[in-house]
Amino acid sequence: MSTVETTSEARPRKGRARAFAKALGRFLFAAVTTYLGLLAVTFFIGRVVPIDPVLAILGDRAPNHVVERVRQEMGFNLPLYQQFFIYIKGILSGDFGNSVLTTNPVMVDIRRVLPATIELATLGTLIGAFVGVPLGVLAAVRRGSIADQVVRVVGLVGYSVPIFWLALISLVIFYAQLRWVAFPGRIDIVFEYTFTPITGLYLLDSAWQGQWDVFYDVFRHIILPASLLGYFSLAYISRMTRSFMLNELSQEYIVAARAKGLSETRVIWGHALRNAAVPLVTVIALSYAGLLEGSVLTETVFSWPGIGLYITNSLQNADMNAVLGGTIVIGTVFIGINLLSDLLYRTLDPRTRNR
Amino acid sequence: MTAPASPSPAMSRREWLLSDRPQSRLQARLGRAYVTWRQFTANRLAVVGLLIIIALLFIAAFANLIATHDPVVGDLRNARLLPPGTAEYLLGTDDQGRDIFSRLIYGSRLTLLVIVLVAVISAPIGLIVGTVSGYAGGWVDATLMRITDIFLAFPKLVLALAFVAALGPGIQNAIIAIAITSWPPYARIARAETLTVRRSDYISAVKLMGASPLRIIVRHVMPLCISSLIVRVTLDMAGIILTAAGLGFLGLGAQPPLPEWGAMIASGRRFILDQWWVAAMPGIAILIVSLGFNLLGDGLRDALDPKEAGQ
Amino acid sequence: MSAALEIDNLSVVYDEFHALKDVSLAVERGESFGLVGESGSGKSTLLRAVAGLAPISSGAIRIDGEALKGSNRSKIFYRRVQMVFQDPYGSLHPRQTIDRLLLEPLVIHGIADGERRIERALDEVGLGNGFRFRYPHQLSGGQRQRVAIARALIVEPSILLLDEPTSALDASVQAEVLNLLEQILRDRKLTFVMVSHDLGVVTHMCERLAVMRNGAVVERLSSRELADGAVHEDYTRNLMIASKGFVKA
Amino acid sequence: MTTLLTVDNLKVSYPTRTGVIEAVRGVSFTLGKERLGIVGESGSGKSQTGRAIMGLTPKHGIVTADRLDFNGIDLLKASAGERRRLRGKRIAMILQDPKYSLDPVMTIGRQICETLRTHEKLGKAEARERALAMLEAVQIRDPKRVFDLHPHEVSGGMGQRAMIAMMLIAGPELLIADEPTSALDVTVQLDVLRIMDRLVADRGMGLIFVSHDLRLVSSFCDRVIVMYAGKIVEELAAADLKHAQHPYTQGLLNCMPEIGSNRHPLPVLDRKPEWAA
Amino acid sequence: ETPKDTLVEGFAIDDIITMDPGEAFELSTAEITSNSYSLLVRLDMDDTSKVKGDLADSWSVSDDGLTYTFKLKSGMKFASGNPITAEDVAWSFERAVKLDKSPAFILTQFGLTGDNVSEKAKAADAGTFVFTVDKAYAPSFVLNCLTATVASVVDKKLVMDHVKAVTPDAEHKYDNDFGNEWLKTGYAGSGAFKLREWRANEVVVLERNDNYYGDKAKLNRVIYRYMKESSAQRLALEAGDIDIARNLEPGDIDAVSKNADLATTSAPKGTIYYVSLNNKNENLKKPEVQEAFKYLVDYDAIGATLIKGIGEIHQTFLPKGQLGALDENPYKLDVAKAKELLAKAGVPDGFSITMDVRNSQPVTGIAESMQQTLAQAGVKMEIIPGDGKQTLTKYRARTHDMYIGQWGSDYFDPNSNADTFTGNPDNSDAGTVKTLAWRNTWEAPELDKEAKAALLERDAAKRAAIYQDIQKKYLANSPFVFIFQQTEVAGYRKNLKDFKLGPSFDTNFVGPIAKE
Ligand SMILES: Nc1ncnc2c1ncn2[C@@H]1O[C@H](COP(=O)(O)OP(=O)(O)OP(=O)(O)O)[C@@H](O)[C@H]1O
Ligand SMILES: Nc1ncnc2c1ncn2[C@@H]1O[C@H](COP(=O)(O)OP(=O)(O)OP(=O)(O)O)[C@@H](O)[C@H]1O
Ligand SMILES: [Mg+2]
Ligand SMILES: [Mg+2]
Repeated sequence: MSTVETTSEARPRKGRARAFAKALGRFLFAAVTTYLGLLAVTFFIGRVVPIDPVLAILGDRAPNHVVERVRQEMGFNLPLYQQFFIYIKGILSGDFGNSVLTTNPVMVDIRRVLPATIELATLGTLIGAFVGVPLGVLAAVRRGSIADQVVRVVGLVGYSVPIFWLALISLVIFYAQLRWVAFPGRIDIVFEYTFTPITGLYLLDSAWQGQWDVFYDVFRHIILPASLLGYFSLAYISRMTRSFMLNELSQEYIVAARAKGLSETRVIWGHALRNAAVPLVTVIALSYAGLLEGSVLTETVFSWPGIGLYITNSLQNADMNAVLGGTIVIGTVFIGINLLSDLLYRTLDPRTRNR
Repeated sequence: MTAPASPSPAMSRREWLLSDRPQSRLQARLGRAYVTWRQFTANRLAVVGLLIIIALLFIAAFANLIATHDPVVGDLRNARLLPPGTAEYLLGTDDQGRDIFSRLIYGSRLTLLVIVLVAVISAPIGLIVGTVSGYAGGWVDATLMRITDIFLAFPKLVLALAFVAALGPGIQNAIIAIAITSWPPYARIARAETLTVRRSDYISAVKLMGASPLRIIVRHVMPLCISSLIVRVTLDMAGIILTAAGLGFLGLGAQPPLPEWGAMIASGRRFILDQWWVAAMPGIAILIVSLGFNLLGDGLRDALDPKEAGQ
Repeated sequence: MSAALEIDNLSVVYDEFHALKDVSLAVERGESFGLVGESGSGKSTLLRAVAGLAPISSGAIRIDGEALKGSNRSKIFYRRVQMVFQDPYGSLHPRQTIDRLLLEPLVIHGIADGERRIERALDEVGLGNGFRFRYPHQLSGGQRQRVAIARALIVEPSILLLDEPTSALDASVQAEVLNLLEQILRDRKLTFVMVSHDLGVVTHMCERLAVMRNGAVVERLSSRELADGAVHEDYTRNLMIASKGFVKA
Repeated sequence: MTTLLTVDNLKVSYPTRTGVIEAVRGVSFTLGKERLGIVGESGSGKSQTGRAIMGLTPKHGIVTADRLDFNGIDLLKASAGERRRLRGKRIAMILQDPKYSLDPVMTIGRQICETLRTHEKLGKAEARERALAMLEAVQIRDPKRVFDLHPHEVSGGMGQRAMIAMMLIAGPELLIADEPTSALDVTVQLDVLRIMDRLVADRGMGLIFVSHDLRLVSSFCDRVIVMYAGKIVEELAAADLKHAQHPYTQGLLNCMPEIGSNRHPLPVLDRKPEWAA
Repeated sequence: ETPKDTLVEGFAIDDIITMDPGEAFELSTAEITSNSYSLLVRLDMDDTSKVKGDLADSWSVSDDGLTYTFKLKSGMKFASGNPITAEDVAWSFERAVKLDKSPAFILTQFGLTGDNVSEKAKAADAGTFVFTVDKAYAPSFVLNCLTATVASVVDKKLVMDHVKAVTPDAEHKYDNDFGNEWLKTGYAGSGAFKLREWRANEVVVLERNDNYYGDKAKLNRVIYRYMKESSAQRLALEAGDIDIARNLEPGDIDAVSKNADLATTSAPKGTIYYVSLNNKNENLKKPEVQEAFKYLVDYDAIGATLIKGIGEIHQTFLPKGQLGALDENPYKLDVAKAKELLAKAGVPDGFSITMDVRNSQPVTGIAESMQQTLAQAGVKMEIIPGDGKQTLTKYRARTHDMYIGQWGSDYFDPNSNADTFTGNPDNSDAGTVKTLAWRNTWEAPELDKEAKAALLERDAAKRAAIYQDIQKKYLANSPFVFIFQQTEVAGYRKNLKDFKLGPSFDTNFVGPIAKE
């Protein structure tokens, strides 16, 4: 009996590791160059901004000699490329400089505001995924039905509505009229003295410390903005889920699974969704990254002390250290999320493990 | 060949269009367009979208005839913040005593201006970068994609904000900023499409005819990318409208007294508790128009790009 | 007189994978030559290497005695050598009418009287003018393969490379296409290199053939020898047995 | 011979925007514990017939028949649940291309166990034992290793064997094989056919073997049905192939080039519209 | 609901950049500093043209008008527990002058420099502080300046514990930073409240100072919570999430005053809103055009709508409440008159012009309103919006045509406004004294001379008369169109007792406020 061995079975493990290392190297190189580009672009924008940065530091009423002195101290009189090098040097030694606006080192500020955004975006994505995926599956399975149309329209409206507008309207309804939710910020001022966050993710922290009254308060603050962001990621996720599911459901292996006598539930959730999950991971990661930036407008409306608000505030005040720091951090998170989704993709899809 | 190039009496126009043995280039092209059109119109929601867009075009074209008031000059003394339905003010007035309805009508021109210009600027850039990058491969690809990645690694809105901050607020600068931030995804799409067709036999076949790379890209690869690009651009229109409105909302977009919808929401925001209509009306206008584009894009995708449907 | 196509110790490497290992062949002018072997044995790669579509790592290719450099091919080369691909569904541009498809090579090479040539080419492959303005999706597999052949012939090449032109077709359609190819071969006195995994098809079309396995040629023989069972390699013998059909135990 | 399956006037149609596509237009046959081949060119409705029997016609397709009876069970009247319980347990189907018909993200072993555990109450370990035994039965040399492989890690021939194992593990009485070997190399093709041949003989199953290769089918099966445009144009015993009546069947038989035969040009089919009538 | 012992204010505190009284020059900081630091003298709330003692029990001015001697009250302590002595006062002056940050000029204009400050501002003994000025200024001017927060007294001992060593250079000639870095967020004062924490754009937390020598604060804590939007503040106020809303806009003020649980209070502030015309522009330079523009503002409509409750029409540069303020509003919207003037100026058909406007209310609304009224006279005005820093950058570079701005006095004395609106020693682009007159490329040497004279007029009534004269001339002929004077309004919950807004930004005291 002549059994044909295929090449892939015979491929040695060592080669696999080398290929992985190579891929990792390429990825890191890409990440580093992207980073540098990121820095250059932001730096350039920061220096072209038609705002006198010294004005941001001193205000309008400072006498002229003070203005000149500070300009020199800050190095704004140096040529652009020198300023850039000084900046890069700072970054490489882990120093993002001080924020003009808050006087703190930028890293300290970001450590404070980032968890707020992370908490918001994470909750939003969780809502989006836990509602969006089942909706997408439902729409795909009942393709063309009323349910499908409803999911589609819900999704399309999500794509079409201005987030800040919806935020305003829902704030009026749920806070001003119904008093269901709390506003503004992340936590009531009452807890300023009784609650010490550890990670900065207030929901986790309060639950961890067993402070359920705090947890409830935090929840009342976060639920509305998180639901709004959740709606937007839901729109995206359900739509993508639908199309991935339609694609998987038309595959032959689904016919095979049915031919085996599997129940429809098992075919859909055990096989089709399991396969659709592979690209879905990327979609969810992308939507997470999208929420991080989508929070810029939402955070403005909800006075949410996150990084979006921090960046917009800093930008308007020509606080370039803060803007650059914030952008680098968001860029890092973006790149990190990409890496993570790539890794997840690899673990979920056996086909990518070798080759 | 006896069949005439024009529809014979025995053959209805529809049959002529649907004929699977077209007699001329024109008939083939029209037939194809007709099939696409039928696929498109089979999607009722898409037709609704198309109607919305047509209405938008109509309104923008005849704004001066439709509007009942001057969009910029209001009656501060007598007509400030009147609720909808007040005599002669259909949708109420804003804090400058201007007719919101008329402002919305004129605002459609700005909306159109933004999306058309952004599309005209960013789609070709994305198409060229993407196809060249995908087809050339190697260091050209690496370089172009690096640049694309850099732009993609930015939170889009923050980047647009930064650009507007650098260029100064105003509608032209908002358009430039949005265009600068919207081409990278197009480049990605075009590149992905190019990569899938680059190794395909039909491109190999053209290469075997002796066609130059330029010719292959322009005549054979680009047309293939265009339909998914059109779909994507149409779907993006909504996003562009929203981004422009977002910039307007943050005060960095169109300048007063221009009746830009996002800026109208921003100025209405102050009255949201008592005079809800000032902010609500432009929000609804944005919602309707971007919904229109989304519906249209969805339908176009199903018609032009069946295999991409849903993505 | 040199051979129409000569291949010396040709190797092709894709990302460390040796798809072709030191393959040598010579095809005389006017000859029809066959390549058989199972899937993945490198048959297509060989043809693609000749056409400049595969990365050549070492070895030489000569057309009519003229050596080709690397993977770059000139316009003139493509007037001499043309290729028909394996998959009729993938080798025609999905957004172009047949007319446009056939016009393309004429425009590229600046050949005049396009109209006439297109009509003639379609005629030659047994498709009437009625097919001229159709899109590929409006054609059956056999018709598409005819279009692909017409496209290859329209620049009047002297060497035609055929990569399993019928493997995607039904048996009955295969017969039509094979007959067409035979007729063209006869009329135009072309040099043919044809790839197939079907020994029947290859012996039907070609005088000589080479058997490939894992990127290397394992045996060279004539159709006559094959029909007579004068085979040296076990692998070739296995192929022969398999093509006879199932034998009940 | 006991009749396993009776098909009477089976029709499958798909309403589309441009009109109704009639994929199968009144097919009738009966099957006992024997090997029945169905041949015909692409699009003639072979697969649709097989899928209709399995109950796997897509939702928008319409299946009608005067009778569709499996071992006394009226398939037309059976509920969706009943039909599902039949599938895999009593009627099984092997699909054409192992590359596409195995779930790419699930190991081969799990896919085989899944069939078993759907139909029998069985522990994990026991299911694994049975699956390994089945893999051995389809002549996989190192079942333990293959059990944990993903479909993309095995060759086409091995994938097809895994598919056979997966479909036969619950011991069906009727097996529908829809072009089980067309995607494989000629040499591997014979291996797989031999395995199927043995299993069918050992287990006494009924087999419907769908293929477009008339010569292959006739050498493998007892009886052959020839389909054209959704209809049966001829039904004959494999041994009588040389005496086929219908010009279509004759054409199919003759148009293949063969080693040693010298027919230039090859005979081609001259399709007559009345065949499809 | 806010806690019983805590006052929560919603307040746009985004202007705060430092808490060091020697450095801070922002409006919000002024309020915080005045509640947490003490001064020698403060404005007299009953008559804001006078001052009264804070740390100082009494003071006297020498006959030559150059030496001011302050006697401190006894037994006072800083929040840290350290005693308050004249030495602390002297060091606070020295510190402010040597730091030489934005507000330092308020002190240095009296002839103080880093070299002579230890002589000119010194402790005669533990309870006596002597301050020597370089000219015989009007005492009202000197004392008014000493009410500015830059003259706050810091706890020398405490600050000395936190000074950071720096290497002296040409810019900063001293070997330490006078605790500036620490004081940016730290606290070393003796006011009714202690500063516990400031988190930029988030919150300022004050706690009662139990060592305060005056009336102890009623509440334990005051929290200023950052909230920018008026509507958000109103929402939070209605919901009871804050006790006081500090930045309400007209519509919200109405709503708050109609709410049974809420009330409003207001006080005129020293901030003036004006539109200025840059004399670099050929058209705007013409006096007739300048006058015409004063007729092209719909003061009445603006007053009745856009600034209703938050401001009063005011057409002169000295705010009501300051010495010598002139309360005359002769201009009304009069398009015909304006057209006449434009015709006289040679531009009967109008012209096109731009106006830089920052993105905030009510200036945007006023700009839009002006855009409409100017259009009636044929002047096409384009609005160039920007955020505050952006428009300011342009304004300070003199690249604008028109600018709508606000001006709050640097210290509560008429000289502050008089100087900036009339002074312009060097009108070239390189000019270093960037007064508002300079920014609009406008010179008025006569008026400037008058203002300088007023500084040395020791009789307060005569001094007031000079300022009134300047304002009259200014009203008739200047490139500044004054529109209104700000009224600060706050909405609050009715369970608050004794909540009042002061006449200036550093007189909004929270110490007396109690909760029911
Ligand atoms: N672009 C490529 N990159 C990497 N490997 C390739 C590429 N093209 C072909 N190969 C590999 O080269 C080997 C030979 O491929 P080739 O297409 O020549 O086989 P073939 O004999 O034509 O097979 P078939 O009968 O299936 O067409 C295969 O193992 C294939 O995986
Ligand atoms: N879901 C469907 N919708 C519409 N028509 C369909 C559908 N599935 C199959 N058909 C049509 O049914 C006809 C018969 O298809 P079937 O798959 O049975 O052919 P086949 O004989 O198996 O061909 P092949 O040898 O190519 O597999 C074809 O014409 C096909 O176009
Ligand atoms: Mg091949
Ligand atoms: Mg089939």
